[in-house]
Amino acid sequence: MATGILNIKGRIWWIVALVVLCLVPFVLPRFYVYLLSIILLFGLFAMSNNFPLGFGGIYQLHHAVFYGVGAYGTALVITKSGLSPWIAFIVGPLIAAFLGLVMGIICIRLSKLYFGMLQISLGSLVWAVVYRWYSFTGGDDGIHGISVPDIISSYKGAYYFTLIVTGISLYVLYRLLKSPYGSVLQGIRDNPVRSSMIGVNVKKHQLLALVIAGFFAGVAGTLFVVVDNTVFPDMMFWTLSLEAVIMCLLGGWLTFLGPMLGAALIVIIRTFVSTYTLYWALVLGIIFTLVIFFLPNGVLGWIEDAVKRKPNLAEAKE
Amino acid sequence: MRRSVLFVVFMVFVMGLVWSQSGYSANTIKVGIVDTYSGPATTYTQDALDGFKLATEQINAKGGILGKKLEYTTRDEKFKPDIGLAMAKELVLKEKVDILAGTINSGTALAVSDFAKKEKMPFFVFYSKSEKIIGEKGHKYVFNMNENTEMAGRAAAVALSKKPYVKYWIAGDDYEYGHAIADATWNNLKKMKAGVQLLGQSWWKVGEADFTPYITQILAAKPDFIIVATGGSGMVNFQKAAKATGLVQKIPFYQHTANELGTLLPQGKDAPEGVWGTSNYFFYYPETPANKAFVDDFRKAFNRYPKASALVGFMTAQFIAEGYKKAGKIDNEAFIKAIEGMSLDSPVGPLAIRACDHQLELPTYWGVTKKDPKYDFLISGDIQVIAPKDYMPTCQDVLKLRK
Amino acid sequence: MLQVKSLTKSFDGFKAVNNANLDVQNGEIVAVIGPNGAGKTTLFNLISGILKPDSGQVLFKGDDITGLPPYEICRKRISRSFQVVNVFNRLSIFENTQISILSRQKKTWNLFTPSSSLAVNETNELLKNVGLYEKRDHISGALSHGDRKVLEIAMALGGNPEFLILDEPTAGMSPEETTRCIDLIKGLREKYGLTILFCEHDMEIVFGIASRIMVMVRGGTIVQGTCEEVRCNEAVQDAYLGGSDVCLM
Amino acid sequence: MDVTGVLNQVFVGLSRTVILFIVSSGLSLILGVLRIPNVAHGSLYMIGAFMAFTLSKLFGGGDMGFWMALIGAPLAVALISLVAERGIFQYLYEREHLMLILLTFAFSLVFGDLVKIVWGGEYKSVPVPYMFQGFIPLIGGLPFPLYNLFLLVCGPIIAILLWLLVNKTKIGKIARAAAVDMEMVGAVGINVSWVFASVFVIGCLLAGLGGVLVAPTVSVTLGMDHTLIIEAFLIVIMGGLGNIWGALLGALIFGLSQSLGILIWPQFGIIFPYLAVVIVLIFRPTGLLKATW
Repeated sequence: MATGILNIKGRIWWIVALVVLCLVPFVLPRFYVYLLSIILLFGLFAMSNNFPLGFGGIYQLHHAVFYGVGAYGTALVITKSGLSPWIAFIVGPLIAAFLGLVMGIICIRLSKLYFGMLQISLGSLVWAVVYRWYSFTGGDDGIHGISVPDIISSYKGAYYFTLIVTGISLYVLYRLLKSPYGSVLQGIRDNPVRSSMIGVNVKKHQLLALVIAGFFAGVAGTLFVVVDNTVFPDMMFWTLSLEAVIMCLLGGWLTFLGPMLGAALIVIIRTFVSTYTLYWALVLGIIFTLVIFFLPNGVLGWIEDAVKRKPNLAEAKE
Repeated sequence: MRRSVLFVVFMVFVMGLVWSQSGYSANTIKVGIVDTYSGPATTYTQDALDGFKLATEQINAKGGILGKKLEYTTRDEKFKPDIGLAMAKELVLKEKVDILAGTINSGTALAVSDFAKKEKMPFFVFYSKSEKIIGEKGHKYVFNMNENTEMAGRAAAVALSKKPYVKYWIAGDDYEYGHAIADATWNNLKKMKAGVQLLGQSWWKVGEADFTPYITQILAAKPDFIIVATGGSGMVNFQKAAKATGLVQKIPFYQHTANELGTLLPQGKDAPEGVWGTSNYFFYYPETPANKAFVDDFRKAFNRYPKASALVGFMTAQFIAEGYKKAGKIDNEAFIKAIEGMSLDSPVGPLAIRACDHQLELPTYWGVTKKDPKYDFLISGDIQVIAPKDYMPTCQDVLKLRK
Repeated sequence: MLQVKSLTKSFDGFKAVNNANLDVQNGEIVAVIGPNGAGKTTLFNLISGILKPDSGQVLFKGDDITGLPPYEICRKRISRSFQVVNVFNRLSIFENTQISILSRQKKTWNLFTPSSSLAVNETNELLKNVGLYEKRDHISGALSHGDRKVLEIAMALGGNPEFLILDEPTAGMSPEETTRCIDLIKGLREKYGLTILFCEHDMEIVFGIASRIMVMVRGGTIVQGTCEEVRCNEAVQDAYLGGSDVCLM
Repeated sequence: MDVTGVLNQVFVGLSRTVILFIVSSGLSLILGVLRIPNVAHGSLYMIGAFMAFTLSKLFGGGDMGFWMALIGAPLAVALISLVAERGIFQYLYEREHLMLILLTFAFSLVFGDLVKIVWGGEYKSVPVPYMFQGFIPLIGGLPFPLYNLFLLVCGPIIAILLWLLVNKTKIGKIARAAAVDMEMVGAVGINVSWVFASVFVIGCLLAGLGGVLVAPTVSVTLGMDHTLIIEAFLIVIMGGLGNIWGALLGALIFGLSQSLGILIWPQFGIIFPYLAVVIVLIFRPTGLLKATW
């Protein structure tokens, strides 16, 4: 677990990090501000994937569907209805959460790889519908030039909006993980049979995790609309889902902030390696292989192991 | 310990990446090209790039533009709009390119176009064929350097309206491009020739490998002619199936770019004869000195024949160079003003960029595939030139879409 | 308190539990014995709801609990431990036990109060009672086998059960650990007033603490009775000793 | 659509089934015995197709070229997989499934770019061998390509060979035993590591074989791995993990629902196979046939 927001020492670090992130747009050129927005929203996407994956032990293998549906929800409300974009920003994630519930109800009966595969089939159905419903979703071209409120349409505005929303989302996710519900969820990850034997309705708890994950993926999708003003069906293709899983594993799927780090690494490597070579996928592949081989718990997981932090239960003392 | 070392090396590598700056000198005009350089699209994108490269070398050999050298840098977006858009942003914001170009992917083209509009950055679209680029989503900063679906469809309709066929069937790849091409062809044909009827349609998913079921369905319906709206690798796949099932001998059909080198070259001598197609460029037609010179230069540089997209890349670089020269300074607004309505000599004769909608006015060649002893692949025979004025939508029509 | 009536469960045609009957009175310690593969663990899984029986009935305090899901059964204050250690490996001892208590307190749907402020005293007290308090912050996956077995019992107790099922509580323990564990079980029983159903291979333990014994062979109940009754029962001797005429032990 | 049309569609669905079956049976074998969800399986299929292009060109492009490709390309793919298995996978059998998915996905990225480096980005076309060019009239006189007929013959042959391999050979028996209890097999003195290597190589060889067989009917491109691998996984899951007959059944359902779905609702024909998987998994959560794990 990352340093807690709930104890004072941890809180200081969080505040320092937040202040630094707030000052970034005044120091760095526009491109890095944009890049940071992308990293933050991908990080949120990966962390929402990791909520059921790393903390719930659910094989959430097609998370991109919720991300894409959230983004499309927001985009469609903005472009097709006369409603305020601010309402769209809430509607998008809610649609994603609802989809999380529906797909969850269908998939939750299965476990592990079977769950993941059923989710992929269902997700592919959603993708296929979006991909061909030209009149409504714009088909494979997607929807472009989505207008967002002026205050968040500049790079800085979009960045601050992303930062604030991501910050709040992370705080909520963190509180969730530290709550009794979060503890139980981690118990389920480690041992579902045991969990049910201490009186936990395993499936219902997992279902809630899927809804929460769907919601925050939807939030990340909405942020993408704010930052890049476009949506397209690739956003819910299964390769993006695998990328999200990779972000989790690369950063450390048993740590809270690991997926954020994984997202940052992938975005950075992709952006900067591609300026040198067209073969950036090759470089990414080799890096993944090395990480799996030498850092099986991911980069952040490895750092935590290296620092040899005992589980911090000082907080638990009343 | 080994892990710590690896970890440190890894982090240093990542940090190094972030702080690296590729060489940027004030004395160049830099073009940022985002395109797909992996997957089936490469057949077209590589030629566009090489055409651009050839023109760049020629321009620089003649002293560059306003004393500056023309330079370009490429990014492989792997046919993913989000990556493509991020790369375009990187090119403009970090690499500080002066002009954006590229992409065969309509999704990326539209996304980048929207970004270019915001940044007031000229963007030359190479080879994506969505009519939205200069139509519905058109704006001051985007230029379309190849035909779009509406144009291709109209050109085909012009040619088909002179043929005796009445009963048509439409089939194609079920994605935006396929539907757009089919709709454009059919809607225009209906207007140009009364009495044509549509017996039915079949659509298959993009990347479909096996066309036999559809072909049998079509054969059973017995149409006079089939409009086949395939793109990318679907072109070759369908031609193979048409040959294997004998469709090509039974019912004539048309595919946009069916007679183009990109479609015919990979099939070698096995491609079916008798397929109707439209294309905007052949290396063997027109047989003018300008075309011959271009083909020779291209072959010398890259050891292969140029495809239609090579012309696009080649002319884009020319327009960029001449645009700046005419503007007399490196300024986006002046550049756009200069290039609007500009006409340049090209391998296929003079080509102009229409001022109203920024569409390059290309001639279209209608023809049918046939074998030729000179080449070990099929070429287009019976070439019929359809001039821009005969098939391009009017400025009025296009600008109406922008409302 | 607990009655099992002609319970049957088969896997792919193999009858793992075949017409098993069992009766446990309030406050008793009942042992289930039988050779390997007799279906003891399957019986426990059926009672605790992990498996659904093909036929038969399980009654708890007169209520029919047959085929209820495990979490419902647990809420009726039946807890169990497992033969193969079954704890939350990535969490600490404290967290393992706390989750169990939180679940009993129906706080698992509490989404925002930090766990660290809930049920801390109860958890600490329980850990003191089972002797794991000093190791409360250790990650349970890294504990010794004996400690994990004890942790299992602590987690079972976290549900504040009236009825405790222990599946080979001392399996794999060293002799000293075993002694400690038996003392612990006896102590806990008195402290919490538990009724206990357990199975065990070590006959010394069985005859040492069980008030009554049920013998299973090939999925079925041969006999249930006091230690003396079982000891000299012919069928039991057949099953265990190949028909020699000596009483067990 | 009349009866002949439906029948025709069925035949076509069957030839697609053959390719799907060959590839997914290899995937299933690896999943069943080694427990590796091999995402790179699709890449090997792609490499097989590209190899077929090179080999058939090398041997003159005619019948000879095709047969040489049919033998040579799968062997080349097998060699690549042997190197990968001995070099990397053999150290990772104990890892979490997720890790293996990630690792094999990393491999698919690497393979994708390597193919691009070796063969370039353009698409390639493998000619149909002369002896299978042309078509035969089916019921109702509708044409059916000879090559598809050849595929229909290949399918059962490969299924039978696989069945013999798994059930009648020593290595098959050991592999099946290892799938159930690896330690036990190791304990009786069998070199499990090499058994695993062989199974892995055989599985990958099937991927390569699928690639060669499909090559003449499509254009060989980068990215052909992406569409296939997800279908193969769904087939394996639908049929029952590790079960060869399950793979056959799954491929049948997938192939037929695809070609028959087009008849029912042409515009959304694409969704029928996925729908079939969803329905199967809702009613048979662990697949149609008995999974090995």
